[in-house]
Amino acid sequence: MTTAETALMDTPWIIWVVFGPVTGAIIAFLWPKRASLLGCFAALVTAGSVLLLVWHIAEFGPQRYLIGGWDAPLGINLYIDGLSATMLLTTALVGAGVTVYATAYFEQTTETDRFFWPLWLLLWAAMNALFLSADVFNLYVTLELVGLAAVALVALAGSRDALAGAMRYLLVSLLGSLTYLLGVALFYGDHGTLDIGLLGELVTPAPADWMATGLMVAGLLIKTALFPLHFWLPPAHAAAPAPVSALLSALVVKASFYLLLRLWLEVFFPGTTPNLGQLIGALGVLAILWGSLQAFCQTRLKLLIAYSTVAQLGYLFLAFPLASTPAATTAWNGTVLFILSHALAKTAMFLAAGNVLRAIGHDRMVDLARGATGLPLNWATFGIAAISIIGLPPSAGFTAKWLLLQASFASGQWWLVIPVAGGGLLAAGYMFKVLSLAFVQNQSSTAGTRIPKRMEWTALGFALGALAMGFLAPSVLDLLDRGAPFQTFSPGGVL
Amino acid sequence: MEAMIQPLGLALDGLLALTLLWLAWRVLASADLFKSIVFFIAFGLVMALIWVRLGAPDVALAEAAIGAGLTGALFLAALSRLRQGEEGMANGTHLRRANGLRFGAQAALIGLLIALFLALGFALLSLQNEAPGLSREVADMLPASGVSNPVTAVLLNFRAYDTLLEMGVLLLAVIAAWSLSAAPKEAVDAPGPVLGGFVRLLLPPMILVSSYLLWVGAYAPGGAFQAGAVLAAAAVLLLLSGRSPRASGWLGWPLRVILSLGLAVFIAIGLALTFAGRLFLDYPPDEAGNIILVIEVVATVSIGATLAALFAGGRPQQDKRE
Amino acid sequence: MTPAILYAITGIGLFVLGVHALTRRAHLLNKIIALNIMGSGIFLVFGALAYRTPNGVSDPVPHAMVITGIVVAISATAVALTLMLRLQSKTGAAELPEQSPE
Amino acid sequence: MLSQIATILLLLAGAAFFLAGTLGLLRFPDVYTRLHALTKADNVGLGLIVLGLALQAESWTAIGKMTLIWLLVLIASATGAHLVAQGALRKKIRSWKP
Repeated sequence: MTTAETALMDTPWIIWVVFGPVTGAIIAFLWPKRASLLGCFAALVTAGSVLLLVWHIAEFGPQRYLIGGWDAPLGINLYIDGLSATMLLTTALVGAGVTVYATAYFEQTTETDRFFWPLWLLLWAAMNALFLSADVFNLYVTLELVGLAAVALVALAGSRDALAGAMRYLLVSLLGSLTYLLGVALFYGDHGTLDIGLLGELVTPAPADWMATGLMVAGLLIKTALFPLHFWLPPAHAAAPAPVSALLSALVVKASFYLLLRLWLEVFFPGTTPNLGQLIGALGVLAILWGSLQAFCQTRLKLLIAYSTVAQLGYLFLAFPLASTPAATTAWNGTVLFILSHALAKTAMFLAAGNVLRAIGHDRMVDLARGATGLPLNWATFGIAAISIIGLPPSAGFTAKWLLLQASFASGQWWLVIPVAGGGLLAAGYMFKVLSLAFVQNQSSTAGTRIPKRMEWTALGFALGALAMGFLAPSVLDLLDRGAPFQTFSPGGVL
Repeated sequence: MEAMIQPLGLALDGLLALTLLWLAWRVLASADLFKSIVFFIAFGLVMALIWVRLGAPDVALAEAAIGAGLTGALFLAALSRLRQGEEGMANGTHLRRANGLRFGAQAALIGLLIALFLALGFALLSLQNEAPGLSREVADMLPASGVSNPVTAVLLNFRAYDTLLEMGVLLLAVIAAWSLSAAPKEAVDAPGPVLGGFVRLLLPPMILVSSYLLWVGAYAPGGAFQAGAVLAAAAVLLLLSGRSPRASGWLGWPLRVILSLGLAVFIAIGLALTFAGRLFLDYPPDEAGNIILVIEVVATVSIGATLAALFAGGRPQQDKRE
Repeated sequence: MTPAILYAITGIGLFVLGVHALTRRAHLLNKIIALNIMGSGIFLVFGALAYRTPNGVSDPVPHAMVITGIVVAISATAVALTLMLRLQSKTGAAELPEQSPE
Repeated sequence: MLSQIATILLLLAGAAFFLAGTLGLLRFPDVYTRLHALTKADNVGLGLIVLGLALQAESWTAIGKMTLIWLLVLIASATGAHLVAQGALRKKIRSWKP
């Protein structure tokens, strides 16, 4: 191989994926005037190293990296497999697009807007670090980094609702992280190790391990805003600036779900989890119902989309009751594909809502029509994204729901059909409500302020991406099979 | 003699534990905010004493300096700014009733929490009475770590990645605080002769103690975080005595460089090692001690500046000319 | 009842007290102090369980984790206090405004 | 053996002074007299404790560190008392009249 290829091969992309954005954030913090330019360059470097890393995984399978040269019990390992690679890819995809959108959104930067770039790059680095780390205490530090950066980004909007939403989000996020940390303390007290792999082998159904599992699941459910614990999500996601709302709904909430999935499959003792799985599955169904109902009776567009996130998050938990059945692999594949499709579609929707907000100054749905004629491209984007949220055929949302349905039939838990299909109908309900309000009443349309073309095209790009992902699903599932913990999941045995 | 000491020790531990719980209850239940902050500082000091009883002098130093001292100073500063804000408004209501949970929900919550406490207590009692944890692995690898203080070895060599991310958390906190608000103008009048003299008298020894803690961290309790906290305390004293460096040119990019220096140098060293073909943060055994010292020196300066900037409460005002 | 278990139970006592105060007190400063108390409780559980080593020299890894945790706690507290003051300057009260009923 | 007895006596004396200081804090009527009780009694108490521990210290540097701690506490409590008293005056708290 040529020197370039060897250089390409053995540079530790796994390190650049985390410390590329951190270096970018430091430089953007030091040189605020050029922050958006530096932000774009850092985003390019990060997305590039993510693509090279994912290509490397696709070629050579999972990779383990010992930081500092110390192996598991003492040192911290980074471990990347199909699941981490897919999450990294989703973050890079959504992150790159939102970066382009943000350069236009924060065009006339006030002094505080310049802080968007270091905060966003630190958030990206923290999420990449979370997807790669295989050490439970290190995951606590990355969770804190993600939480603090997300809160600061929400508060960037500066309005009364944004500050109140950010404060509530911060308190709930810290409560979740501390509950998770107490679980880590119990696991370390019992087994004397922090590495996910080693913990998975040592876990027994002893009371201390059972309590630690319960605490960690509770902490992560708080941070993933599953149904009864979702109260903090809508105000925070709705009041944040448009690119931040997209990042929160598409990525930040999924980061803590990824961690719950990783621990569920590799650490928590399979014997103790089936009844916990049933409970979480039931909460998922309730989330779909409650989120959709709430979304339906919202009067403001961004709040509607935020409650739609609460509903769609319910889908992610439907696979937990199937975890110990032979059809678990297809169920988990469906769940991860759902994360990818929801990320793309929800980003498109929030960016479209941001365009509307920027153009006509408000997002009250009642008189959206006045702005509709001025933004045809925008509402087309909203329509295409709605296809994936509802789960109509060509989109990736449909493929994900189809996999979930297949798994539920194969494992005999046919009752899952009702939430999966019903959720789609309810989603159709509130989506068509928005589209009807936007198009049908054609009062006098006052032309809103011009918004930069980039903002509309990136939103459209995400919507089309959600559709295209439907066709690319097989390659995503192939990437997912690279040593993912649920590859050949036989209950009890962990690959 | 030995038989007599052991129960006495347990009695002392019991007393300390009860004091801690009583202080915590007073902090959380007292109506006046100032009173709860003062109890919180006392809580932090008793906690530091307990860390000494648990054989963790490094953590006792960190708890006293950061947990009780600087966090207490942050709370007091926030309270005074809160009161200034409230004078500006007519309806300064301190003690609005606790959020109105109906009696049923309140009882349910307390019941749930008691059940959680009992379950956790049962889980703790089920743990073995003797567990080596990772103490043996650390002891075996200590000679290769370049320092002889095991805690510093874990913090800066075995689990250096944690400390790196934690420096990231500190920088993120400063960026978040600066994005949220500008530093409120301290309405502090000229410092009296006593405070002015006190500050002038104490600054040199504080800087001396800070560098001593930094140096001794390699082989005895101490280290970058404790030294940084003492440095931050010196800066807080400066801010309190009204002689804050507002006019000087320090508040532009030089301050930003100092704030991000610790993290930048740490990452630069890590990446340089990868270019040299080694794993990230994999110090060559013979230079491990020197590399750790370099990282600690830069980290101390950065941590001191960061904690002081967090005490100031916002981005420096003087940034106008930028 | 060794000192380790005694302090560990004190730690979870602090955690539970903190959770109760976090949910019950209305003023934001009380909530932030409650979060600090919860953090101290968890660190105490770490330190107490580390004291159970056979040779009496306690396990240094939890000590490093606790020092990291203390620094993370003060960073989160500083951001929370700045956010509280900004919220007070905007809404006039250092409390979370009533959320629109769902 | 003599040094151990001397240490125990000094420590007890020091503890007695701390007790006196706390008693003063509880019993005295207003903030100014309480400041007196605290700063005076506790500093002397600490001095006696440092002296008692110095007898057991294994090296001169340890003794040096302990005396440095004692001096710093002296200065800090004096400045603290001054600032509290100044604050109380600014809030126009009148001193207690019998």
